Amino acid sequence: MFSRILIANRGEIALRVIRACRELGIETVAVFSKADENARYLKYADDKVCIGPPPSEQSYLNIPSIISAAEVTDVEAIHPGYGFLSEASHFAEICESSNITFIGPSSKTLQLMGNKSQARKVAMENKVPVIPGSTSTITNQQEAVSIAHKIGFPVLIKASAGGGGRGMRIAHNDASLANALAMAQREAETAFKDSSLYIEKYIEHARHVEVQILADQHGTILHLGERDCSLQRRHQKLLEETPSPGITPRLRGELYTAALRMAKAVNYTNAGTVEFLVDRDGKFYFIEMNTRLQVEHPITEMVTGIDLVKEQIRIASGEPLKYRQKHVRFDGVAIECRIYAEDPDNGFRPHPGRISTYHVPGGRGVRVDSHAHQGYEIPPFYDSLISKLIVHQATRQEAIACLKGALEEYVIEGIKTTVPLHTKLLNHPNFLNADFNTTFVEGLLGREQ
Amino acid sequence: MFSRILIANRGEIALRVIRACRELGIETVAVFSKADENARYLKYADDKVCIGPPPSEQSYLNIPSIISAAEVTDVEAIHPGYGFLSEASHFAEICESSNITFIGPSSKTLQLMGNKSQARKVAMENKVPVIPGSTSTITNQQEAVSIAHKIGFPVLIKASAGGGGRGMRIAHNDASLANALAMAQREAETAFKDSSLYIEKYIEHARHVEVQILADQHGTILHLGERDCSLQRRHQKLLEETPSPGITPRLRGELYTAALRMAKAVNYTNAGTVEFLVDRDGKFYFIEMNTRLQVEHPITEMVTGIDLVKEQIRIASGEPLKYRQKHVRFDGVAIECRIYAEDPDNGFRPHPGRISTYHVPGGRGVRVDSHAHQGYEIPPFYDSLISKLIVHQATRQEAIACLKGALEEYVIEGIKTTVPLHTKLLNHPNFLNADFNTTFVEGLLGREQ
Amino acid sequence: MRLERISDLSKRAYRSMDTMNKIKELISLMNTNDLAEIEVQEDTFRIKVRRSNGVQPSVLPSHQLPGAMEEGQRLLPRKDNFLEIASPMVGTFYKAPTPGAEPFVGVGDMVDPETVVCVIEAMKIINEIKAELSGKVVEVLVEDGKAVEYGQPLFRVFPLSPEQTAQAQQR
Amino acid sequence: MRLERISDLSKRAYRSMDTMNKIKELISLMNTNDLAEIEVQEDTFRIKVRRSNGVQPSVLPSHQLPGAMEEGQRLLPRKDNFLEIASPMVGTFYKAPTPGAEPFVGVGDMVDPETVVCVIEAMKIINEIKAELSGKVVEVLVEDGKAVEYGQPLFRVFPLSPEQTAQAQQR
Repeated sequence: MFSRILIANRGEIALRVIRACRELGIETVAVFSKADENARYLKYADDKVCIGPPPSEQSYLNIPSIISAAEVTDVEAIHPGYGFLSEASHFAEICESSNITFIGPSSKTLQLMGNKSQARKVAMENKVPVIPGSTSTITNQQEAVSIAHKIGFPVLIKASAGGGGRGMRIAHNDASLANALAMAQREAETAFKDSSLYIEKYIEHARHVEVQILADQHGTILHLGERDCSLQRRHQKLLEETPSPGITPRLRGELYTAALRMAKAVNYTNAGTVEFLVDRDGKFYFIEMNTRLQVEHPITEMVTGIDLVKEQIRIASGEPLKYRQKHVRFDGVAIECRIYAEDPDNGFRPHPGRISTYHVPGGRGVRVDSHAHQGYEIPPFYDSLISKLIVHQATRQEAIACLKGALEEYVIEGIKTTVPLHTKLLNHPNFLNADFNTTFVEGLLGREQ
Repeated sequence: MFSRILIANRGEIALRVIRACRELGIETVAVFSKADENARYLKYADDKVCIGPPPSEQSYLNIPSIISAAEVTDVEAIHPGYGFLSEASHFAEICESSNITFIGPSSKTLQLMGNKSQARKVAMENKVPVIPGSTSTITNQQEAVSIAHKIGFPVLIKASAGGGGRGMRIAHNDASLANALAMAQREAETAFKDSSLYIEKYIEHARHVEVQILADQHGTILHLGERDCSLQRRHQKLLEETPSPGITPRLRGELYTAALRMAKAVNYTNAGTVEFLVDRDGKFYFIEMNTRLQVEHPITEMVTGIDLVKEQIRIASGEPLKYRQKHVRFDGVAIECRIYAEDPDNGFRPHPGRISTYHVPGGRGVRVDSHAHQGYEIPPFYDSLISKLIVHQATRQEAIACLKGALEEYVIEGIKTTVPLHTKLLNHPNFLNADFNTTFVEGLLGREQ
Repeated sequence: MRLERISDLSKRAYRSMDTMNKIKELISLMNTNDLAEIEVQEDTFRIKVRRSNGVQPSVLPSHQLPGAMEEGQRLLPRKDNFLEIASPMVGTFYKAPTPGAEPFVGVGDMVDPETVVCVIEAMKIINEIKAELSGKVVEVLVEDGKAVEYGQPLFRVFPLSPEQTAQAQQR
Repeated sequence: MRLERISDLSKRAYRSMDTMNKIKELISLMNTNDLAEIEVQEDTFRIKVRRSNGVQPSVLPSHQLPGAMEEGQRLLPRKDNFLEIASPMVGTFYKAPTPGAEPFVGVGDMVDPETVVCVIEAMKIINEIKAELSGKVVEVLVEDGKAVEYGQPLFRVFPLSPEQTAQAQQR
């Protein structure tokens, strides 16, 4: 086991990893940008290193700085959290060549699954259904039109290197297709410096259901159940729950099998997530594999009792998993609300500022993962996520009631947050009846305007 | 199931019951004294009724006022919490005659187990070991001396109606016995209006281990494991953990069997706790049965996943338990710290006042049951418990590390608390080695003075 | 806002309306500018105005112990020069001894400390509630048959001396 | 910011105002200057104005955005009239090009913007760090071979103009 780990991240996930290491008796080194230098969670790390100015490119994405910090603080491993460098294969490669363990899959796996059209090829080779569309990147508009006509409108144009909704466009006819291609290409070039695109059928009324994978370096690959992440806004998840309230036990089993097949095909190690779209008829399609810890990992922890961050660390250190698939139990229902510092009255623009009052809810079945506190100044440079409120109860009904109560008890003053939106979702009949898909939130917000 | 429940208690346990009811879809009525009228948790109840002035005798112990509040708010049941009227058989009797369900055992059971020497008789009749001593109350000093000589010094004098250490005295010889009898009698008369005493062998170097019982009205009686509550100060528990780190699996089984035998003998229903002393040789002795929810119930909830308050309510409404003994699983280790508003530098006197800053820890495996918040004024009239910090982890080592970290993250300013004492306990080698007994805390504090 | 003290005013200045207007202006300034204290001294003339409570209630709630009613003290503090008769118990309020009967008291009635003003039913027992003060009932605050809690105001009473009350009762 | 005294007001103009106007002026000053309290005493005339905001700063930490270093701006603000040369990267600080060699600079040495003051090893690469300012080194703040973080002060320098520095270097 490692004795000292560097955490190449910030905010709630940095604190999450610090806590896990503390429980395992592992020392932590927290890196931080100048914008985070007064963040309270830094004092819970054993050591801390300033790695650059506020912009991410010069700090949390600054590979030489982070590697250098790892070398001067003499750590054995780096936990990348999620976002930032967590899926950067070149970063993992540099770690590997510097004899620092990257806590995640190998750089080869990161590279393979990081390219969406390659990942799609892996799926097809392993009989995992994919969304009908181009088998490789599109070279010109004629090809796009011909594919669109073959698979039928509406179609979705995506960046090969994409993520977070960037470089993504829907087209309903030839005219909008031409426009969408141009827009997506420009966005992809800007965001990823890779303008290659692919095209696929746009699945309407779909749920987003993902399967958590955990695999050690000794050939054991397990799934830890699924998460339903259909409630999104601008391709960003707002509320996740497990188990998915909208799929049959049979479909659930098929998703698990498909996810395990994908993970085995690429000799996956560490924690990863296979994402699927599920349409109204219960047909499912592979979207992508996230080769890292997910923001919403706590709901899986709640129902399985397994600490995913600790398992990531154990696996990276070479330890075998201590249990097999049959030992993994799923108890009850867990739901997470991602609370963002955003202004719901202003197009959900990030609303950084100073938290003047902060009181978190508590009690049985309530977990809060948050680095915020009274007096905390939310820097304007990063993601606006300030808290994850997670509940775990025996039934979905109890979990929803618990979450509503916890949101009522939560006091966050001085900034605007998505709490009112979460409360609205939790009271909506479609949510209560588990009758929703990935367009539900935006439809709800659109109707109000 | 009930649709509306009155909570005849205050503070964290009132909030605990409100939350459980909210999750079950049951409306709550909170009663409060004038001293609590601004308490924040009251607004989470569906209705609230002021039942009297600050002194407990005129409010939380004021039976006519509480029953009247139950009648005017038209509730079907009363949850008594712990302390106050939770073990008052006459209160349960009045509830029964008023057609209001008392959420707890029957008034008959309360009366039987509330009398310590009667409870002792039940134990002996059911082959549950009791501490050698008088079989009934002592009538005169000669009798006390003769018993003391028979069982051997040191001996413990206890009030039949006792609790919380009142009316309790240790005697090491004839002279101190005479004095102890007089003192205990006076205390018992003052505290319980019942001066009857009994005498028993004082068990040295004992652990306090208690077994949680859950029994429905249909004959199902289960145990939910044990709790080690040896860390006490002035007979008040400070830190509890489950499983007990100081007993063998064989002894554990014997304690479960004995506790179940006691519960069956009195046709026990609802939640209850059978308390034992365990001496250095692994011999155990029945002390008493607590016929109510315990303060430390959350640690049992964490390892079993069972919500004790919800089960209490379901059982009282007549529902059968949905599982049997073999379905009850025990996962990992849970520890609770009871955080009191007390001044450690001043003999741990209650230190009421206004909380100027309040920040609770969070993350995986951390639960906080507390009614406190920033700006909360702790009234001087009641128990000084302000928070229960509970952790749940796979191993004792992880649980201790998690608890230490959570105590470090906990911010309570404006009042003095027992947090420093808890931190000291958690770092003590005797605690880490699970080598402690009921005199450990006082010995530790005594040595420092 | 509560003025705690306006002291050391010269008698001459005190009588002058001009000074009172100054004080009013000071208070108005305090309100519009959120001030805690103003102190002015000119020769023999000094004014000090201080706000009694400088804590923002929204950020820092509940900074005072709830004012506890002492046992037997059921008369709530004056509000607008009236006294209130508060309920000494939880129960159901009835304004008359039996349904349909004449109410014990109504608006305009004179009460003395021994006057029964209502009954409160608690645990099937009818408790007669006495006024415990002297004066004229100006408002009945609770509807017949409604639940009341401990300390809840039941009647608003204009206070009169026992003598005045007795005189009025005889009239 | 908290002003203890009002120095900007011309005393004559101030004296000519009547009392209420003075107070209004004071409040306006408090508002625009975010003051908590003003106290004025002139001969027999005294005014004291205090704001009601009673929130303790200790309760509310970290109310300012951390001062971000702009890109390329490595010179930390003056402390005691000195400038500091800050590390532009994370790595290991070496005062000399090779172990045992003469240090790049020492206390008393003159540096100009192009002077190499140390090297920082990061990811096995030796980075030469230039002073980027002119002056006289008064303190070396980091020991040879120690880890430094981004923004950490490395040298304290007494600032001199380029001309002064050049002169001193020639001497």
